[in-house]
Amino acid sequence: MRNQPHPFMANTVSAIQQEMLDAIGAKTIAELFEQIPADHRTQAPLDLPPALASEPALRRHLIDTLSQNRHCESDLSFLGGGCWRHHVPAVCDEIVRRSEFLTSVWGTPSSDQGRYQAWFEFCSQLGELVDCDLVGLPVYTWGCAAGHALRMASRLNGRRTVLVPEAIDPERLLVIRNYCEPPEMAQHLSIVPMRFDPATGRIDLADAAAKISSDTAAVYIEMPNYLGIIEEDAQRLAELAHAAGAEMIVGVDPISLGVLAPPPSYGADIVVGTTQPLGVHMFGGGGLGGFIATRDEERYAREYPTLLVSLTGTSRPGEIGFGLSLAEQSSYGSRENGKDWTGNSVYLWAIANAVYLSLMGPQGFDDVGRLITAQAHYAAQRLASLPGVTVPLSGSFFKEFVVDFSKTGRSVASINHALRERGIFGGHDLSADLPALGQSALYCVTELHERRDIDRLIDTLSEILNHDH
Amino acid sequence: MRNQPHPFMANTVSAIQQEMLDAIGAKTIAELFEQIPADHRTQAPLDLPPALASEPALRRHLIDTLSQNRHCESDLSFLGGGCWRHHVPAVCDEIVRRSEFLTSVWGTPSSDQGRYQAWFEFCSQLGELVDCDLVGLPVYTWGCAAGHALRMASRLNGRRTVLVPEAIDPERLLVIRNYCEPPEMAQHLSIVPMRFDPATGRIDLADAAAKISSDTAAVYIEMPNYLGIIEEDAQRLAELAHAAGAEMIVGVDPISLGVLAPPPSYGADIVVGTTQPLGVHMFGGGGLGGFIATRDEERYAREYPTLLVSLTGTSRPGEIGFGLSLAEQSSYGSRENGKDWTGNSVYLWAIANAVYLSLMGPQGFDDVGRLITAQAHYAAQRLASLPGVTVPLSGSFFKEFVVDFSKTGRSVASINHALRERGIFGGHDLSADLPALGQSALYCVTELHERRDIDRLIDTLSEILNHDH
Amino acid sequence: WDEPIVMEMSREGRRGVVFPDIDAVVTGLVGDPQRLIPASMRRSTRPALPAMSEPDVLRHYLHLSQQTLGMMGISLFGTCTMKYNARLNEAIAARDEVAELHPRQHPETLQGTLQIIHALDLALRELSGMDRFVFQAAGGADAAYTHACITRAYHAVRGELETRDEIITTIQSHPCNPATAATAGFKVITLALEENGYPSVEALKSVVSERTAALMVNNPDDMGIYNPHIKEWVRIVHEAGGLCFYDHANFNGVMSRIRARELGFDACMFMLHKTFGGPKGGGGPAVGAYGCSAALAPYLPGPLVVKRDGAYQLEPGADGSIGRVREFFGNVQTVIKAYAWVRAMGAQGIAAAADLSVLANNYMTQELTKIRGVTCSHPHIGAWRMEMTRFSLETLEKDTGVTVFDVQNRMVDFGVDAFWLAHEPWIVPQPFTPEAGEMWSKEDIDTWIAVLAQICHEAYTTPEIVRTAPHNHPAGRIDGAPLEDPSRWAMTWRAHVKKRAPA
Amino acid sequence: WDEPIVMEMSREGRRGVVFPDIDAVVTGLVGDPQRLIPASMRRSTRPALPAMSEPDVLRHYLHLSQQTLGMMGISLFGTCTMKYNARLNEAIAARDEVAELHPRQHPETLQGTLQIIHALDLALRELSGMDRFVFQAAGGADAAYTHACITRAYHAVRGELETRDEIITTIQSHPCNPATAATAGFKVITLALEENGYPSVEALKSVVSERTAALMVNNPDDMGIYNPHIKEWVRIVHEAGGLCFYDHANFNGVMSRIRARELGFDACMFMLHKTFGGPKGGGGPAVGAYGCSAALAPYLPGPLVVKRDGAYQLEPGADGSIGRVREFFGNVQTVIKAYAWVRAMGAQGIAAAADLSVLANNYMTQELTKIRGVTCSHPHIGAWRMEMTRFSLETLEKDTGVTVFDVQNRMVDFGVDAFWLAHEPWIVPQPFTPEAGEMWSKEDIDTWIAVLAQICHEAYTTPEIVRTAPHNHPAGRIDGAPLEDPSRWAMTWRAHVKKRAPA
Repeated sequence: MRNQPHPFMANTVSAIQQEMLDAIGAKTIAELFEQIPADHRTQAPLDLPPALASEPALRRHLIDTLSQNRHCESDLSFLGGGCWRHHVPAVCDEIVRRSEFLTSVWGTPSSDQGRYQAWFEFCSQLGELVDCDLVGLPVYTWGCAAGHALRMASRLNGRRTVLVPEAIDPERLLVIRNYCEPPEMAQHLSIVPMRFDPATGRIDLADAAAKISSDTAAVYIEMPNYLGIIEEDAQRLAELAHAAGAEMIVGVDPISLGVLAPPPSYGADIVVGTTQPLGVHMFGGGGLGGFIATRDEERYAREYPTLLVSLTGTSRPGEIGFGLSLAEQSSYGSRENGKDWTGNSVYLWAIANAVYLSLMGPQGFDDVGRLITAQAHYAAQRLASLPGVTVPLSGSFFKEFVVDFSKTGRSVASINHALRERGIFGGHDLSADLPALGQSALYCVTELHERRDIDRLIDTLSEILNHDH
Repeated sequence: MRNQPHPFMANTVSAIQQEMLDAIGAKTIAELFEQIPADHRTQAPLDLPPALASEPALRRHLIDTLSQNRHCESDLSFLGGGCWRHHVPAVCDEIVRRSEFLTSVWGTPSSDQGRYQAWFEFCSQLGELVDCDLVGLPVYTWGCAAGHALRMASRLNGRRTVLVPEAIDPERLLVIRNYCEPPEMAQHLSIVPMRFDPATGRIDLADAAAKISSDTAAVYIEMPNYLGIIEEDAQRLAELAHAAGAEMIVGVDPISLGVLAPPPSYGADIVVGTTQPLGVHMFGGGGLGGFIATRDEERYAREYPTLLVSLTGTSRPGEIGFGLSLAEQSSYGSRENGKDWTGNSVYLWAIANAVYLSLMGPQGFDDVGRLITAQAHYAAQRLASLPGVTVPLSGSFFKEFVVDFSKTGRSVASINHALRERGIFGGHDLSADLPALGQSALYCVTELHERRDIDRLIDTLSEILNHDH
Repeated sequence: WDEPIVMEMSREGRRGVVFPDIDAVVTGLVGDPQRLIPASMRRSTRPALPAMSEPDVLRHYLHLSQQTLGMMGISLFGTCTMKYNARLNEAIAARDEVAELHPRQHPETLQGTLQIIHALDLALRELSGMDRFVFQAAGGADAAYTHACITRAYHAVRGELETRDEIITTIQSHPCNPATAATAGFKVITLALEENGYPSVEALKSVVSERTAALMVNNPDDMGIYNPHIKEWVRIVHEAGGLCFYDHANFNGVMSRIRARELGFDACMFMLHKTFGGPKGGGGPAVGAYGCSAALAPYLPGPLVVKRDGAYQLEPGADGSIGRVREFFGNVQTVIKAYAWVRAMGAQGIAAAADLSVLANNYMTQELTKIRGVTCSHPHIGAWRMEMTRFSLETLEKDTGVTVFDVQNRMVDFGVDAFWLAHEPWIVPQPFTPEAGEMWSKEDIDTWIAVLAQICHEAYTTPEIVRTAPHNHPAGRIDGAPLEDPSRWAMTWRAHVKKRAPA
Repeated sequence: WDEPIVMEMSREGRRGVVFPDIDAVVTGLVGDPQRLIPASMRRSTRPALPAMSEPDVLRHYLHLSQQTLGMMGISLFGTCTMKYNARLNEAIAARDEVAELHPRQHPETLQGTLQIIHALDLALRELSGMDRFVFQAAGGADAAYTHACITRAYHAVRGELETRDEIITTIQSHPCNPATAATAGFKVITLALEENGYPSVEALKSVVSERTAALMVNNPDDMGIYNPHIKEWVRIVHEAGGLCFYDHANFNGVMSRIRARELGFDACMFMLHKTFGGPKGGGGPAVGAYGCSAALAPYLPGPLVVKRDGAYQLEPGADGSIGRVREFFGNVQTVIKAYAWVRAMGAQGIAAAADLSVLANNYMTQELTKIRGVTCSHPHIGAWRMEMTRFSLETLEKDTGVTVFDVQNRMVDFGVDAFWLAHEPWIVPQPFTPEAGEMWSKEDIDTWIAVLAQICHEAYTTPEIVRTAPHNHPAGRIDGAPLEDPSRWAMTWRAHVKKRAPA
């Protein structure tokens, strides 16, 4: 039965197996497993769902199953908060689906020169966008990048306290907490929250200033922050951090960087952030990626946990090649003595990012930044015009903003349920995580929304809020 | 305004245009059009819908528009008759979407060796399936292949009467009629229908025998025929044709050839047919393709209108290359003195077909043929069990069959309307084209139907037919 | 890759795709499916197709794709209007809403597609001045054939078809015009070029008569020369009772500047897979959009898309319809891609494309004629050319013995697609015809020019390297002799195996 | 292609993608968007990104893809379980139902995806005997990290975390095990191999103590050696109060034959992007599926998928949850691909894959050790190996000076992907580690063996050709020195430009 020819396995043909057995002088395949002691072997045969070796049958099953999903192409979505629906140029998809990139594993710098170059171009272009000379290959997510960056800072200055905004995405904070280790561990990093100002949505500068000290390894802020607000005191915070001998770490949504200043311009030492908005579909969160970037200084370079690709020469005069730099400090090179760890990450998305950055060019980021800003503000103003609906935070925002429904007497959950029935995914419900904001939701508006979409949201909300409830 | 940079045009930048103008010594682009007389120039500026140079905007517009379609993935379809929903392996799509194949134009046999080889493999594998040594590159459709084949036959024997089944797809017959030219033309081919037997659905052998004469250029039959019926008298018809000095042409649905005999085995001289079932999506009919195949005899080879790819050697000893054979006889080589004409055809689909044939192998055709046969008969028997519903033709059938609803008192149109409301596309309505069959429809069942789909059809039809109407 | 022929990669028993077993309930009802096929019609020996695993098939054809230059390099393939095939359109065409449509679906279920067909019809009317377009013709040649068929129908209705049996074309018109006219049953009269690069009005007049069924002509031609008397030509043919068909293969340089109908033509053809941004796929699927005046509309092949009461409906062709030139609507997915291109470009973009393609061609023409060995056709014509120019390597060939074929084979060594020569018959010796179009950057055009200059230089200095090219490609130059020899040609592997057997 | 760096391909003014203008109504309400950004936070100088047209960007990256060997050749890359990445799964993952999902959508709208996550959880439970799986870890190393975090939580709840600060592993376990343990704050104890190819029970006993937090180990190892005392190991660690984590990177050879839980392990990890047929993408996105016993389930990261009342729901992690190791569910599309692989294979297919990979490895092992210069690690171990064998070119290097790096660079000249050497530290000198897996045909394996034999032959006869390889690739062998030199390394183009400036 095991010799049922299977399309994925060229040698599921009895005659071929017999040839190989004959060549090695074995009678059966079973005897090749002699190393496994009898009492290690399972007694219960595998009980799995029936095989669908037939591609048409499997295709039908998968499509039937997945068709139960609703999604952001068919429904109108205002969800954001760490994963966003931005435009993915068709060329990005075309490139990352190329078999050569899709199936590559490692190779040599010569045999896989194209992939190395694409990686280098990812780092080079992202470096332009964030204004950094040193960019590593990507890490899993923004949260992971932030976690690594905090640990880098601690290794750089030997301190063990890190300041983090109070109003941070709980998803991301949970990730960072793991990187900072629990108090029982010797290398534990203590996370001190910087209070957020419920009027502006920004970090409370006074509170932060009071907490920055000679124990501070790093000050970590986000731009824009979890609630979409631009942290206007960033430069002041960086100055305070630097004055205390701490590293300034800024987490950034890179799609904002056509209109927002690059973090080093206001004092960031380490820039981290997400790569998902740069040409990668959401995939239910499977499109996430993170990056770490710094000045090209040896002290930073020697703390990167990521793989680093450098341009170099080759055995052929004048030719450009690419190789791994500082591989020895990675976990591959030094196991537990390496800088944190690395492994498979999201290198395929780095190629999508590279394509995206090339397509966008400087003007593309300028345009998309202005478009998002204008549309998000349009949505916010229109929402604030609805009875009982407010946009409570006064700080300037980009792409996302908080909408407070408290005065409508309705919960976000009930409003979102009603919206969902009408084909709209309302903003992310903040009421449980940030009770201080009441019945608030985080709304996200991108370049993919058209005015009619926002108007439809307003009309639908009007209708819902006018209903008895 | 014309210098608005457009993503598709690298030179829509004023400075570049100025460089080129400077290089050639022209002041404006407009002056380059000096050849066009003033009175030829249009006075009315182009009035087209607004440009959507923005990819996201265009994408949205296209998806919104096309979402108005219903289709055979979301709905359950029993439509056939010249275009069929068969399984398209994912590998077929992967290969034909490769940029190299998608965008290739012509090249040289050396620079485009891979594409030439894929074409050769299309011809070689199709040749195995239809049991012919000579296969041309594809033509537009089955109908066009049949038209060319009838003309080939006429050129071969100088005769001007062709026999064609009475029960042929009207779509295809209209194509063939054009190839046969109207009576006013000197080279007109007279089309004589072979009566179909309304009991069996087969060609009436006696009628055909009476019409075959020394004037007959060719006898053309289809396997299975338009109504899905297997023409069991094919060999007898071929003998009659050959005895009269006529060419025997058989049009075939190649997906049947795992279970049905290849046409040369019952006397076909020229085999034509469709390539769409071999790994190409329906695309609303845009997936069609046709082929022509014969014995490898010079008399046939010299009448092909298509391009022919032959294996040959190269300047490197032992190396295999591919080149065009007999190009001189094509319309490219001889203009009006060529064999009919050729031009862009469906060469990309030929590559999909090649991939499909390699994936299927001999066992794949055997299996799919048996599966289709069994399921189509299951559907026919279940349908015939419904009150007032009959499967009137007694001939053996493959994949398609006629269902007569006359005795239900309902028209096919009204039944199909009711089915459509329930997410089912009923069989193609034959009542207008073949009134002798009453309120009949042509049902198609393939390997993609599962038993539950057929049962759903039966249940739904039961419900519809039980309703008052 | 030294890739074997797929027929040699088989190992019995391997499977590339499998199908579900027949459901037991089905078998219970119908029994063994083999018995449902009449014994005399059952296949007795299996086709000798390769038995391969799925990943091995994939890798084989991926290798072949990598051995295909396509538009990966710089391709200025003349007469084919190389332009960008937007990958958005490919992504859209891959969606179920396009790929999984059956042409016999009820029009209610095809509203999106029909809307696009209708909208592209309107756009092409605007571009050409014609009154109606259909997209059934599966290529430019098929559109020419459509015209030949409509010409038959038009004259047949008037009872003149038996006497109007001549179609006039020019030697510089694409071979599909005379070839489809002949296939449709007409005699073909071909006008030669004269001093100015086109046939004279007098030459036309000398062949026009009551036997004239139609004129089928392109303009500008593949040399970039525009016939300034074309309105006069149309008038002459019309006066004789003939129809005038404008093969708009060379539309790219005149888009937005002229309209076929305003010049008097009764019908015209656009190639959606070239001028309108559809991919070529190595030779189709393609669409020759055929547009005509209201007078010819009754002869158009069905089905026709009409908008009525806010919905799109299908009508069969009119009573006088020629029926079909191909089954169903045509290559619908290419129609959608062309529509997307029109929308992406807009009126200004289309005008810019014409401007840029003519600018680029004249830039190329000037630079190429500076190269030793290269001359321009009809060099006495001082005017700027349209979007293409025909060149000649006659001088190079006389000086060095290196032919255009040698140069083609050498070009590909530089990652530059071989140029197009010219359709038969060659008007100028050793011709070649690049077309810059609007997509290629000036840098790419400069590279192309530099490659040609390098090869011509090699021809004069080290001709052997050109004569033995290609050097960097999967295969060497092919041996042409077996291709014309019935005892050696092999259009299939099985023919090859039989013929090599004795050796 | 001699492809330039994209930063050098820019021409000011070109656009690769454009966005719609801001709607006039929007502008009317909100004004100039620049003014909506605080002046101090506005970007003042544009990023120096390339300005390129869309087709030029496409062609550039297509060229780079063609310069990537990937799995186009024969890749027997050890430890990575090269197998077929079904293209069906790629087509499915490209659909809106997968690509256009937001992770914060209400679970009602995610039923299809949640069903698949749940079904794969069940399947992996069946394969491993564990009680629950999560897919948040974005790679195998991240799953090891998950285990280290869960180990912390488990001991913290018991008040023992401050004293249990040691994690034990072996020198043949993947570096991610010690590295993630260390990142999580543990001290790492690494056991060396002994005569039989694995550390002895005694060695383990000598390091186990009340400080032992966990054992993290793989089995079989990358040399194809199975530790027959592993159940004893688990018992010893459990008795000392530690947890046992099975790094199932080398699951392919033992699938269907053993279950981690039955051996006593508390948790295990599967790589969905390797063993379960997901594509590697040059290094992710990936999934390390982490499964554990019911006792550890309360520590799993949320959100968790549960089936209740016929619907799939999301629960946050339990109170003791470690929170998150990565935001949201993980790489969901890879989960779907892995599920599809499990369904395509079924129980029998999975068993067959294990059989074939072990058969193929032993076939390879026998053939490779016949090659002059090649030896097998631990040659005294007479038993058949599992799905991989570690080899050494020590003899070759001593005899000829040709190293494994030279051989790697020469292999790619034959279209064969360079072999994997071994993780640091090398246990055997000049190591290499191929893994045949179940996908590759015997013909491919024979080709691979023949290539290695040819290269070893070259090493003995014409070593220069190996030492100067590669010869057939876009770039020569890279110069390694600048990579470690702060004054010369350049991880970005701007760094390169600055550093080369003086030269």
